[in-house]
Amino acid sequence: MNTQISVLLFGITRDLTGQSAVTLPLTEGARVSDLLESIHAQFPDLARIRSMMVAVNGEYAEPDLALSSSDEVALIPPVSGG
Amino acid sequence: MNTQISVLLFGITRDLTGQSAVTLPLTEGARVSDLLESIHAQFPDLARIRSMMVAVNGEYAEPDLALSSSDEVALIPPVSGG
Amino acid sequence: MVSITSDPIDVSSALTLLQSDQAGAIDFFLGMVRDNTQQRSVDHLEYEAYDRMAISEMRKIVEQAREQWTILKCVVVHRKGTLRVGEIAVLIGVSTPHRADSFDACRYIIDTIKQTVPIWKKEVFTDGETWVNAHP
Amino acid sequence: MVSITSDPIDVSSALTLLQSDQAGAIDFFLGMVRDNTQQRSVDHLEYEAYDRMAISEMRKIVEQAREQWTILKCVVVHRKGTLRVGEIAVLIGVSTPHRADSFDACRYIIDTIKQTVPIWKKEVFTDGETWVNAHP
Repeated sequence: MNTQISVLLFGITRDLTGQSAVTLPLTEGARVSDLLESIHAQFPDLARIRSMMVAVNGEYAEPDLALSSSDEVALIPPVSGG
Repeated sequence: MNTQISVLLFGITRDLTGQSAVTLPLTEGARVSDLLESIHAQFPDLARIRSMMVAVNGEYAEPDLALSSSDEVALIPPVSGG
Repeated sequence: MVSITSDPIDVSSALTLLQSDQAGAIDFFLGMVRDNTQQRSVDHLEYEAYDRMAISEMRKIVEQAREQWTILKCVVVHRKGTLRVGEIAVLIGVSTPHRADSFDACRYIIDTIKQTVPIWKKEVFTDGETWVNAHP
Repeated sequence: MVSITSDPIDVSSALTLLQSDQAGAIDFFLGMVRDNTQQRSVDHLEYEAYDRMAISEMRKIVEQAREQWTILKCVVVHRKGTLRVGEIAVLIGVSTPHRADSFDACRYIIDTIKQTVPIWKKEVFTDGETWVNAHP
């Protein structure tokens, strides 16, 4: 069964996509690395950003973390606060 | 010819002497070390203070600096500002 | 106390929050918007935050600081939105019994904020704009 | 700007003096009167200064800091007279283009003030009093 997952976009990722969130299909058992791959396929410009991180439910996530459609997922491009 | 020199006292030196300045005789060619010696003779309690410094005209002075009666001299007990 | 605000940051209110009868030292760090970066003239900055996560990451940093130094009170306020030259972008305030701890903790907090907290700064120049650290 | 005052020290006025369009960082150190020292309960402090020399020594320290770090503006204010618990005894503020300089310069200035500036602090306890560092 295919579900969907929504991904929040900030900063340069929002500017490059023109959207503050994108919705992507989520296959059963998909991991963070799979999600990044399908985002890069849909928005090749994002693949050019060095050291992109992913947050799941407000915490930095490792590439092998499994996702569920109820997760709050965000792309975290290099931060520059302060 | 003997003249006099006035010495400003602060903090613990003022408390121990009960005065904010003392006047001492100044012999021709007297140096900072001579002045300290005569102060200690007059106020033996002051000799108990570790690392007493002397300022002449608002600058820390070496023991061998020669004094003149027009100098502004001050005893500088260990500082504790900040 | 950790917060993100769209309003100007007020140092006096932060000082009130840091007061403690046991405090012998307070260190404040203010990150300011300056008028140039790498010789380019800055018109203004745009700060954007993933608020929920930024708050939680800043709280973690304060906890890490509390494990390393004796801290009485700590205030972290980060601004977001449009900031003009001369405005305060971030304030870190730390009160401690002894002064070395206040400097060390304050410095640790700002250094770590710049590495891990999901807040992004866009420099808007008179002739273009850049997302700092991220522009491809 | 270096000064000695009998009035309460105001952080907001100091901030105004430190403002500069080139400033990316401001560090403030506040030395506070705390309610105890070595387990003895402090009622109040008495600060006394050799004003003329204290100002000149503080100016030297600021000059030494300016030789070591890139400083835009610097404020040093030391209080004298009777201070109650929670009051500010000394304020050091430094604005710099980059943050490391603001911390390093501020810390150098307070550390050196404590070593060389002719200002004396008497701690008045509920059961006695001591000139700090100097009591025989």
